[in-house]
Amino acid sequence: MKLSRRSLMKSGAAAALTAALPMPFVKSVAAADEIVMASLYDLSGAFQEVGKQMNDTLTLAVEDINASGGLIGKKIKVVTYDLQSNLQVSAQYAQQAALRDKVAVVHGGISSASREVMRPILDKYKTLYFYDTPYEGGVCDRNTFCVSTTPSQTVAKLISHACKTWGKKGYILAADYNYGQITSDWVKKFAHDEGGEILGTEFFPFDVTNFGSTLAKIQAAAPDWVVTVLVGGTPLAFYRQFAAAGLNKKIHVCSTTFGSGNEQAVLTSSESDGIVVCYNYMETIDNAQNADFLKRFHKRFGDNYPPLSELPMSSYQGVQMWAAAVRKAGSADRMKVIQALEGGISLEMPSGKFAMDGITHHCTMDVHLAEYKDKVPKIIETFAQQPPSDTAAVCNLTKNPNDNQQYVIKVN
Amino acid sequence: MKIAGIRLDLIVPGVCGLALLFGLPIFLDLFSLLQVTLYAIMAILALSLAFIWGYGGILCLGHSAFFGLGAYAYAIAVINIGESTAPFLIAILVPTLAAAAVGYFMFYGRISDVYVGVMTLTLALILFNVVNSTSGAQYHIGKAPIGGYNGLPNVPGLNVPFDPDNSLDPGDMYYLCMGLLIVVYFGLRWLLTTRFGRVAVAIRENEKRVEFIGYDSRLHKLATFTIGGGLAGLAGCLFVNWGAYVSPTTFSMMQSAQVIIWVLVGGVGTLFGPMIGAVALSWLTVEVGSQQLIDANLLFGAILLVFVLLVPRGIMPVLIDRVWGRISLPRRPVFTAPPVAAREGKR
Amino acid sequence: MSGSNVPQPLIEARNLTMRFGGVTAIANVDLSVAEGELRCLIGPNGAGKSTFFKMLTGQVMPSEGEILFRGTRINGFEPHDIARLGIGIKTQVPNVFDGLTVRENLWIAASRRNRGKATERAVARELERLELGSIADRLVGQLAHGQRQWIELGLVLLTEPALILLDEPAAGMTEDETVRTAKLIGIIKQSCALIVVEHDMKFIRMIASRITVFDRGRILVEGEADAVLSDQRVRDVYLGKRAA
Amino acid sequence: MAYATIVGIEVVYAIATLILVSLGLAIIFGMMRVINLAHGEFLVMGGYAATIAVHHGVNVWIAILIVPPIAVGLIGLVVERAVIRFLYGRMVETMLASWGLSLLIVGLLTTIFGSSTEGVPMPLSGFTIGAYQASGYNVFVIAFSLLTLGAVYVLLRFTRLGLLARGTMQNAAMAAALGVDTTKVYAVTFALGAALAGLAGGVLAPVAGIVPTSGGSYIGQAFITVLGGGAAALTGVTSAALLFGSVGQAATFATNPVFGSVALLLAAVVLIRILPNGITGRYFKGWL
Repeated sequence: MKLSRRSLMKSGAAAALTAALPMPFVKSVAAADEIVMASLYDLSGAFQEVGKQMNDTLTLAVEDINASGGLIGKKIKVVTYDLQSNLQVSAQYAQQAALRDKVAVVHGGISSASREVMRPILDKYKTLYFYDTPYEGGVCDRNTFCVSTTPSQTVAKLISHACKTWGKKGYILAADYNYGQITSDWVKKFAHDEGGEILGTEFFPFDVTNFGSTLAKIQAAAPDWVVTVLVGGTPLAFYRQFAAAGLNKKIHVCSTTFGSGNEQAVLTSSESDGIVVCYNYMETIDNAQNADFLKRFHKRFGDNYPPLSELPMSSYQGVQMWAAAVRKAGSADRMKVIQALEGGISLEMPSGKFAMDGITHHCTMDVHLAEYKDKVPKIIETFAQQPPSDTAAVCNLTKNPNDNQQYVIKVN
Repeated sequence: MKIAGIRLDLIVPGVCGLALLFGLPIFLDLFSLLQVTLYAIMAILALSLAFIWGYGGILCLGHSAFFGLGAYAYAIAVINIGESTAPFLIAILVPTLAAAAVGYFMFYGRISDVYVGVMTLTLALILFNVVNSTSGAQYHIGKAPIGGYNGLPNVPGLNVPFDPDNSLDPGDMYYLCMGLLIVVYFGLRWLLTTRFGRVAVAIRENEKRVEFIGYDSRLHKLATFTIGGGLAGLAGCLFVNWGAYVSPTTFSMMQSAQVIIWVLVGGVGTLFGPMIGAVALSWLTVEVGSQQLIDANLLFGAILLVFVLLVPRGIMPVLIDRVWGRISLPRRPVFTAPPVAAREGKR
Repeated sequence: MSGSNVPQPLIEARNLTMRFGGVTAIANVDLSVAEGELRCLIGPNGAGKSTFFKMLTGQVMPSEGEILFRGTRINGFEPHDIARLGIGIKTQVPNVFDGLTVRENLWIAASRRNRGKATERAVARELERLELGSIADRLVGQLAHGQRQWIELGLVLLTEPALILLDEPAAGMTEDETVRTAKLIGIIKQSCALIVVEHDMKFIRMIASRITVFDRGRILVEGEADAVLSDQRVRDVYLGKRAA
Repeated sequence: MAYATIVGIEVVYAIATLILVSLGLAIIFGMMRVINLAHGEFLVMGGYAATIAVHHGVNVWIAILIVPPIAVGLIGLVVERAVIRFLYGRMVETMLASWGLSLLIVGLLTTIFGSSTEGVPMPLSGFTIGAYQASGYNVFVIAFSLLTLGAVYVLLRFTRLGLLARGTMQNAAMAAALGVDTTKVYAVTFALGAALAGLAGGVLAPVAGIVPTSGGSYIGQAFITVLGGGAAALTGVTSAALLFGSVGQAATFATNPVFGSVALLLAAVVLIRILPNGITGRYFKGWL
């Protein structure tokens, strides 16, 4: 005992000594025949599951490109850092990718918070940035490309469906942060556009597990439908308690987030049946690209992989969009790639036609309205080529190329 | 530690500090310099807790409260004012006043040690909860939205005092943070040689006796706690300048836990050790994220456990023992709380 | 109030009562000690001596009655205020700074009344008086019980009090140490008043003085040592039991 | 009226869960003066135990009421032997060590289960009060919390084990002198506390989603309830839960869950300031 204790103490001290030594010099990781890309997702912590999926689809995209001869004659090399759902670490890795690894492009950031931490750093050190997560909209920055959906693309269809099919009275439950706040403003606007009204809005911190008081308030308000804009571990507890109180038989539910945390896998089908969602991507999309993609993906990552949502697909499509721009520009140089993207690029992707909007640096794409049945989203309706009209209302990078901020878009 | 009449304990860190301050910018690339700047900031944060916990004997489980207050105070002030001289001072003043108020509430209420820990933890939890739920547009102070979970991105950095057009570049920031670290370290060293500092340490050893001698232990604890709070606020202010953002995670339990781990690993009752702990473990956090083998929580949990059980004195005292041997045995840090029974004998 | 032949007593307790919940630890005690006096308090365990000390030093608030120090009412004062007025206490279990050296311990106490070099001089004087010079740089926590007792005494003396409360100063000491402590008390007595709680009768005879006997929270007898120690009531409640 | 009933049920439910969640921590703190900051993770492990059992086809009731306390109780025993026993009497170090343990368990759970949300199906359906639907399971949780409280009281008050435990905690040296194997008593008491935490995790599994980090949302409240309650485990927890639960829920209904939790925390700060030794440090002295 004594011996092991002493040796442990020694090794502990030794570890600390090595740790305290100044960092070794590391030169840029790029070799001449390589283009380096950074994957900066949260692979641990709160966003771990979705981060891993996004990193996997990114890996698949890069491997496919490399297998088919690479990009402008070079192989893509990926450096992967785990943001640990920690903003300070996000900032450090953004600095590392830009300054030490000197990467051609950074893909990553899941929460809006980590994006807003990394975006200024990547601007400052002139490193191209792709943000692949659905978000509240409004980012206007020539160095940044947002390749997933914003509320005007998906939430508009969702709320319009709710008002038309279920009734005019809605109730909002949202996560208490930027995305939840702004999205619920959009929900209100879209409901009003359809002649509906919102009877109540509640915001929740991420760790709330008891929805008892909320259920009582919802019942007192008696809406036709509830829309959930919840993230984290919270949604599961809500759907479960909502069903346990028997409310899912009386009040319809639609969601801007359901499924991206694989909630349907844990809930029973009686708890999740009837929930309506609207996304750019879900595995049930029926087209040749998607069938091929799923085949390759499962071959690479196994058949037991949980169903992919819009987020990992955005990573995949984002890499493909960037690669197409590099091909078009004939170079991975930042400004050339930006100009290529601004010139407009359109791809056939698993989610359908996927096109870069050069004015806003956002994408025009198909969105699909679906209802969960037996844990699978059954597509009800597809809306082709939805433009990012929310961001377009405030952002014009062709006119104002030096604009650099996230607008809070005035709703109403 | 005197050899041939020379105060090695002052000269060694002094020379090291100056060498780092002026040497590193020559040898390091921009990225490494940014990292070292961050480590210097974290070392200041570690010193603030090392002082109140290691020397004052006050267990502050919610130290992130003051770190976060400094960070938010700077961000909100600078967004409203624009020129950064006043915001810098406000960022130190706000957490100092907060620490003074909380300290008055606790120490003049004669709340026992463990409950002081609970109180500070609760304070940090309240701040975290409140700030975390202010994402709505209705929550703003002047021009600055508080931002809830996302916090405030794009916070303007420091400028040369009273010259708003002349903002500090990463090199300047490095000199500022490293310089302040050296000042804080030697400042605390000096403070501990004064009567106030010695009485603060004596309170850690035996509060009752200090009272019997005729010193007001409440006042001394309050002052110790306030100084620590202010320094944590300074670190928070610098942190915002480093990352140009502030978020509620600056108030989080994890942030408090980190500081405690740094101090514990480095050595409670030393100043140098916690700085080493802060640098080593911050570096380790980044290294962990470059590989996907070990979960960060797993690693830090294991480190904390191992140190509490096997190296409760921390690295620094153990190292000093090895280097200087038994002759110049430094004071053993009194970290061990007396048994419960003895504590509850107090009124 | 017999025996008080000085116009104003140094410290005076009037009708002092202390209750904890339903238990009365001290009941209507009147006691006064003159400037420069040496008073012994004796009584069986639980007689209320320690509670009495706690009230004098501000550690507990009396339920009733008042304590006057040189005519100032001090109930409700904080312990450090009382210490500053000039009351020092050496507790039964040594209350010292275990993690600091002997010299540092004394420095803390000395700097209450001194500044700069004067502090160092006061520490040096005290080290000499207590004959602790050889162990001045040892950690107090590593010293023997008797040495720690003297260091505590040193801490009290350095604050230059007008009244010192000693709670069983000879407890746990060897014969030699006891004799030395008694001598020390003799020296201290020249500069200030003392109240000594002690069980060791030999020790009390060594420092022979006026004695107050506590029993079940009340004063049983008060008088000169010889008279009190031969009093039958005292033998009954206290010495009798102890002798057996 | 029906709405008032629903609100009433929710307030009582909040108090009951607070009791259930804090009870294990209270036993460990009240009887052993050990503050176990890994308590939240013990709860989460209970939740995972229930989840695994359900996945393996175990009856839901057995999975949430029997499996978790046994599993977590055994884990508690191991933790006591491996870590806690070295730190008795050193409150601060125990706190830090158990904090390390809590991070370690979160890391282990993440490594094993990933961070996707797990859960157990709800075994009871809702019922109707007037025009309102209420959750039947919430009513079950209320009843079950009371039952657990009663069972623990009986165990400590009337059984030999309880007597030995109380005696040892009061005066370990004396108990040892009387021939009690105090090491065993400490270990069993800690395991009992852990088992109660596991039970709480199991009972709440159908209500709340389980992720490795969800312990954090329980520990704060449990910690404050126990310290607010003071040394007497059962009376303390019950009285503090009554106070904090009603304050928190009242504020939640009046505003939103965030200010609910802030109100709860503020109530705790004020309480500790007024009664530094908790409620039972002043009232109900000598109760269990």
